Amino acid sequence: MNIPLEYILVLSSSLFVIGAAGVILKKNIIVVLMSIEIMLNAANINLVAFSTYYGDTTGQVFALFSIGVAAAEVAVALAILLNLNKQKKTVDIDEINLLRW
Amino acid sequence: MSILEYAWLIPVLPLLAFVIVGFLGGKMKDNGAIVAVIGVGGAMVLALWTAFEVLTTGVVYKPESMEWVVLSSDYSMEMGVYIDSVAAMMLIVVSFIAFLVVVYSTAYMHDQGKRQRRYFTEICLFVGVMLGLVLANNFLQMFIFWELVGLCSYLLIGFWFERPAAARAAKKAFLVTRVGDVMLMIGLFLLFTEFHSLNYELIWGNLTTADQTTLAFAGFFLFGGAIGKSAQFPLHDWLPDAMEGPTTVSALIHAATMVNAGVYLTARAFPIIATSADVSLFVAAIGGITAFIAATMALCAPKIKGVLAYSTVSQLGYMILALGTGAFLWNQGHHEAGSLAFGAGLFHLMNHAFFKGQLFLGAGSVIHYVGTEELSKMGGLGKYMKVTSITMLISCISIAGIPFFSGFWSKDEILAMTFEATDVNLWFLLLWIMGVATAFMTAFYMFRMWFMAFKGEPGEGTKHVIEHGGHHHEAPIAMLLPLVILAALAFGSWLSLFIGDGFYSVINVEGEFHALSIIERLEEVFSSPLTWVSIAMAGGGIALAYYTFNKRRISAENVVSKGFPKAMRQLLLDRYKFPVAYDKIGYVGVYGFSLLLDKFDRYVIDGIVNGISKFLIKAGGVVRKSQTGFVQNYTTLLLLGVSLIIVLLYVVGALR
Amino acid sequence: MLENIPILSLLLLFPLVGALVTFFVKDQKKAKITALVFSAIPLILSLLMLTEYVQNYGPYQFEETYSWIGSLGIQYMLGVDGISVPMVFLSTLLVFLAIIFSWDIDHRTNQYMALLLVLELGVLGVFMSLDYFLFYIFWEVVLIPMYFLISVWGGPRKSYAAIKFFIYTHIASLVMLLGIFALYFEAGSYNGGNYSFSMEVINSVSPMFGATFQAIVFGALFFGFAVKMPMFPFHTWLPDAHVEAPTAGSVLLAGLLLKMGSYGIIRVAFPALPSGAQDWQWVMVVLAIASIVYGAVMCLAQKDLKKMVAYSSISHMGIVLLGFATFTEIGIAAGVFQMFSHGLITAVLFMMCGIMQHKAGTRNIPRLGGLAAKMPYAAAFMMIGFMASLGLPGMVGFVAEFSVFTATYDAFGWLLLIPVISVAITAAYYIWAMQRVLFGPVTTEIDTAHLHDVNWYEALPLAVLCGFIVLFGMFPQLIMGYITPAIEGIVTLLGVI
Amino acid sequence: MDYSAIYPELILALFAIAIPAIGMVVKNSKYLAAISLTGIGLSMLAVFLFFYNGTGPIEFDTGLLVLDNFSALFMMIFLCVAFVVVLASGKFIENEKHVPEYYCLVLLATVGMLLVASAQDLFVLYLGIEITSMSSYALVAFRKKDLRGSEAATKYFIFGGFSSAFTLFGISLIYGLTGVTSFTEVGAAVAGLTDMKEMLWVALVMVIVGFGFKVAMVPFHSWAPDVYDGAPTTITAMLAAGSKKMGLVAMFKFFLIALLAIKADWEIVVAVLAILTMTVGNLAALNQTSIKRMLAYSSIAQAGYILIAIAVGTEFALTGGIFHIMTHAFMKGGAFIIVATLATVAIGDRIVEYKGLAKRSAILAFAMTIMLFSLAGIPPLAGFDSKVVLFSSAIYGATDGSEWMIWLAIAGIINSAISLYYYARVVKYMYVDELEEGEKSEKLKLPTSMLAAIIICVVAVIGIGVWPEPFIEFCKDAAAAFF
Repeated sequence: MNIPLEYILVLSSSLFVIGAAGVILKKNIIVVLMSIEIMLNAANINLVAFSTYYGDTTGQVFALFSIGVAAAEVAVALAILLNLNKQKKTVDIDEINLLRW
Repeated sequence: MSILEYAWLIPVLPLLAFVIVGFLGGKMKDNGAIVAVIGVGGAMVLALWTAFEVLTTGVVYKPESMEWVVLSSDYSMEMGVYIDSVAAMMLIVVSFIAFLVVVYSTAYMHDQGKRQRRYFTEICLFVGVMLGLVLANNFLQMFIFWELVGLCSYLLIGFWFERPAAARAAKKAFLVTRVGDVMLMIGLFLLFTEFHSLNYELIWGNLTTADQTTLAFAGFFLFGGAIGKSAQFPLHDWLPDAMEGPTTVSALIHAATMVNAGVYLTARAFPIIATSADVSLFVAAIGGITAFIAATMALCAPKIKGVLAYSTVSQLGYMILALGTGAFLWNQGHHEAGSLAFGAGLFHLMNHAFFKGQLFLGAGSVIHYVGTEELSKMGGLGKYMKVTSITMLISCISIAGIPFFSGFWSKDEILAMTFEATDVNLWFLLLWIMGVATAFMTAFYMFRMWFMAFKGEPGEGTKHVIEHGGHHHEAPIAMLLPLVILAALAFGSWLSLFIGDGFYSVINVEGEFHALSIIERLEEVFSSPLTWVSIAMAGGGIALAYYTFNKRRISAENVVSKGFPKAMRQLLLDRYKFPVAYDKIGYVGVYGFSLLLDKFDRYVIDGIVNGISKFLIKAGGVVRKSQTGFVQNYTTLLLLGVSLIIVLLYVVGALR
Repeated sequence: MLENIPILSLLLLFPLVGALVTFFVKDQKKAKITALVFSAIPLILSLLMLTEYVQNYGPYQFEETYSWIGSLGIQYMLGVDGISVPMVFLSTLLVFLAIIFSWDIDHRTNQYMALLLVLELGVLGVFMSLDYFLFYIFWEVVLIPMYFLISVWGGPRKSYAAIKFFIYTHIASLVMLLGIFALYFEAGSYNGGNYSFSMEVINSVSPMFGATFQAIVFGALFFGFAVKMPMFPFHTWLPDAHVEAPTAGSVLLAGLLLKMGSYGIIRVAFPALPSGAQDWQWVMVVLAIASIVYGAVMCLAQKDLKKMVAYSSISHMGIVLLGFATFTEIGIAAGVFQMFSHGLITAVLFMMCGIMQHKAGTRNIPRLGGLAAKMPYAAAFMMIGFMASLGLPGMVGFVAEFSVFTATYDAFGWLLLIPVISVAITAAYYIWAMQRVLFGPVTTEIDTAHLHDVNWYEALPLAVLCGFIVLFGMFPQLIMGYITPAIEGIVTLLGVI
Repeated sequence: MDYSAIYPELILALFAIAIPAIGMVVKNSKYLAAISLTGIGLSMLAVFLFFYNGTGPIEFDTGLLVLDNFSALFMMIFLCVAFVVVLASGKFIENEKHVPEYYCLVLLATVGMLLVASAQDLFVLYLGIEITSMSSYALVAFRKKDLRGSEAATKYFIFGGFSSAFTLFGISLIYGLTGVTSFTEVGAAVAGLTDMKEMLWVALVMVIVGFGFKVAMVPFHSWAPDVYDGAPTTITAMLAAGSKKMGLVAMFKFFLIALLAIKADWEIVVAVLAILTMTVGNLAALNQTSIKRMLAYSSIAQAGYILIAIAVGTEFALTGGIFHIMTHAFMKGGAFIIVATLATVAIGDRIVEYKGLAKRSAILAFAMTIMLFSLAGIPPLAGFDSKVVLFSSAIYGATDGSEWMIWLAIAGIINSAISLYYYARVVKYMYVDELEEGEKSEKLKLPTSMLAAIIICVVAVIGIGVWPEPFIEFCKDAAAAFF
């Protein structure tokens, strides 16, 4: 069964926008982080879909790399968040504005 | 090897003295007076010799001029010597009077101590540059020295610089003449561009081929310089103020020499002025008006030097009137008459230099003795100052225009020529009437002065000196001798009419002139009714002064106590409000405008500059504050950015 | 004798080395002496150059060329002609005298002296470079020492004045740089892709540039130079900078830095963009006349002696520009001469302002008075300076001013009447200032009991300058002899004669 | 598979992995720094050998990684930055915990930059960027007890991730459009693209936004000052001089190779954003009280200048862009390291604390002055030369048919003039303002290693400024290799 490319593109675009909206709107940093992951995954969906479309593996390989990179990034990000949380006792994005102007 | 080849030394000697006195005078015992006398004396000897050479041979000495500055391939400025009879006459007058004044000064300025050095330095500089002015062979060179004599005048008027009045007078003299100088400069620019040279002969020789409008303007502007320097209406008001300087300075600079530079310039520009009837008439009119209004102001001047100053202005007016009339006559084709008027003007210049120089020096002697300048505080001085009073009387008679004194000859000739021009243009009738009225007033105010100073009851100042036994003797010989010599000339310079071919055959425009013997001239002069008119005026003036100020038959106080005469007197004392007008123009007009402009500069022009920087810094503050530190404010900018990009893409056309 | 010596490079080298050495001399006295020595050498070199220079030989002399940034066609190229020779002499002279005059500086002396020498380096570089890029670099080098001179040793509002000077003139230079680059590319395309910043190369093809291009680029260059000169209405940095600058700084600012602007016009803008110059002629004339009159009138209103002198500089630099804008040989030559004479005169005037500030403690004209009695020598110098500045014949300012006005009448006729008014106004503000400062009763506003006359280190530079003012006033040909032959080429290029 | 193409990366990566191991034994920061420097030095040697041998481009695998003049030059620049940063760090972090990890991360970040420099493929590029980014997040948060550092790191990873997502999405779309991932192939495919333009626009927007965040292009810049401010100063130096420039290199490759065919569509966008970037950066810097923030904004402005190179998009412009990246690395790196050095002697980052610095440490004040004036573009310093080349390329473009490009030059020039204000203000504090009674005025004792790093930068800035010829030639070669 073949899912038309357009459907997938709509899906990935929607995911991307949802993710972006999450980054812009959500107050919890963890959720923001998750939103970023959603955006990355939207791209990954694209890569896999195009890979299938073109029938070569480049996209899929790259998607794998990308997932790996995203995982590593989340690890680093969570470590930083943990550290922040230790000092500030908050995960509210609006409470971190020490650095400004 | 003629003496003429050393003519260039004439200004150099006083200038050398200037340098020596200036740098070393302080170390000398007499503060450099001797050096000054030697320098100026040497110049006088050379100048007289040179003048003699030129006048007797009738040769115009004009050596090759040297290039001073090469400005471009077709413009260059030159320096040279040009001695014709006019210059020779000026040399005599300037160098001779200068020498006498310097000698006089050694005594007169003796009490000034160390300051004498500055005095003699500046006097030497003045004599040098004044002689340089006379010797110039082109207008530029003349202008250079012209400005320098102005500088000397400025310095010497402000000799007692700690007196505010002197400082003010010096400023006024410089600035008012500067206005004239600007006009003179404009004239020079016109001539320079027209002829690419300012050489007298070159210009005179090419007048017919040049653009006549330019020439007319050039003549007008050149004469503008003379208006300033020779204190002509309406720039005359600096000269009375200039009396704040030492009296010797007034005698030398503001009576006998520098103020004549304007007349000399007009004489040099005579051919240019004569190309236009309008400009000629203008010159004559300025002369006539000046002569008249200055004489009126002299009528009630309270100070002895004031009277002499107004008188100087008035007499200079006569000279200018003569030159203007001459130019006009020349322009109308009456070459002989024009030439004669020209000669008469210069003749009056010479005569005036002698008698006015004498009068000033005499006034100096009086002031030296009595310690005040107020005429009302003098009186009865004749008894104590015999030499002074008699020599001054001679000069007064001369200036008043009594026959067989030099002043008579020149003034009469001027008036006669003015009247002659009436045939051509009726305006000259008015000028003639003004001239005659001036002659009357001249006689009156000169004798008013003389009577008030030397006759009658001793005044306050006189008493003071007598009682306190200051100096009962008259001035020292160094002061008296110049008085006597000048008085002799004030009487006798008319004899030059009969030396050789006579004054007019030497000093004129055309170069050839029919000479009159003494008898012929006497006949010609005294057969004219005009002569008798002027004699009557002179006599009337003297008589009126005699009855008013000596016999006191007429009470001057009563005459001016009320009504129109009182108002008139006040107006005259206020000098027709000219000083007020000058101040209004200067302080209110120009200075006020400058203050406004200062505001404009500060708040508008600089305001824009500072406004831009303030705006940028403010904008920077806004941009900075937009950096709130909230992450989601930053991410929201994403929307802004994306829409901006889309709009731009649309604008570029990619999305259309 | 000088054929084998790179005299121009040496002229640059000694101030540079001198600045470095002086900077590290901590002892005050020694720092001054070091600086003096290192400024004396260029002075001697420039005198040598004056004697060795062949006056009637048109092209550049003492030329030196080395490739510097070959890939962009930038050379280290020096040379002088009749326009730059007097300027080089003036620069070395004024820096030398300014160093003597600063003998009483006791605050961070070594830095002060080093900065003066750096300034000399920059100014000399500007006057000698024959490569537009090099020219620009030296042009900018000048800004930094002047910025520090004002902001460290300046008056009460020094920060404001220094930054204003710095940024204002920097903007102008950048705009000029734009213009220079446009020239570079345009000339390169006419030279068949042979891109070079050499003045000779660019000027050789300049008449071929398109008219619009010339007009636009001339505008950019002119803006750069007009700010520097400075011309109305871009002048406001100047009074501020002058008022706050230390005396030596003011002397060099007015004496040399302003000349860079006018020098740029004659060296860069005219030869490179002859038809652009003609398009802008009337703008130049109007700005020049506006500056002349505006500057003069502004002087009348000033109470601060130094500010008055600063505005007078605007007026006098306007005369330079007016001379240039006539496009006549006589006008341009006279303009160049005016640059030289104004350099000498204004140095005297600013030194006098410094003396007033130093001795009397104020430069406020109404508070001064009668100082001639207390300090006769200072009064004499001041009088000479003022008289020279108002264009008294026999002093150096006269010939230039007179010739510029002659050229103005020659070129523009009765328009002359406007700028010539300034002659009277100039006299008015100087004479009036003199009356109030020097004459009348001794002021009671300041403590005059301990008022001393000039010190030797003040008198010496003043005497030298006054000597030159009179010398060149009486014998202008000494300088005009260099200038006139160099002008012809420019005028020919402008295509007016 | 020619491994000689990736020797620099390999060497550096080996050292990066080795350092934590060595760190078990050697705890001293200085020794670890020395070891890292050795690694960087060796890596530089490898790059140098490439230049020395002159063998021409070496491809690792066709269309994947290449060592040519362009990438080698940028490797050299990035390695220099890393060298200077590590040199300065030896002292700067000596009292911190986790020292070995610090050096490991710095080296890893550099490896990422080298990869970006030599990347020939969209995906390699992405990976390189990510390696650098992740190392940088951790480095910014290096001081675990420092709340500002943690906050900066938080902001950094949010924006880093956000921008990565955009970039990746854009890349995926381009891949979808063309089916290829190598830059040159993408370029060819884009040129031949006839339909599906809309998707290309979306991809373009995504890429601009993604890289916009990376290089702090206005209006995607806001995170940069905060992060630069909060990070340890040596790391700020690396971010400003290194990783941001890495973003620009990526942009060069993306725009000038992959998207060159549709240049007419994006050049105005980039030009406007460039002007906006330099203007906002300079304006915001005018009123800063913190020198780190001021320099951060100045970095934004400088990025704006470099974007001119992309907007103009000629070989000449690229030469200027590369040259300015080179000089900016030294100027800005040097400036931040001076700030770091002063921090070790308790002079904080408020500008007022720099008052009278000339008295307390003549050399630092002088070095700072050189850096700042160079940033402002005062001749004869390096920043002037590179700006000149950059702006003149715009002028050349203008004389060569694209008149609008003159506005890039004009904007650049006006901005240079504005920037002078805030640079000069610091200089004024250091040199002009006198210390008053009671203020600290003793001479500063400065660590030698940091001074050495500063002197390298000063020498580079003055040297390049006075004798730019060889460097311009390098940049020219690089630009020639690029196209």
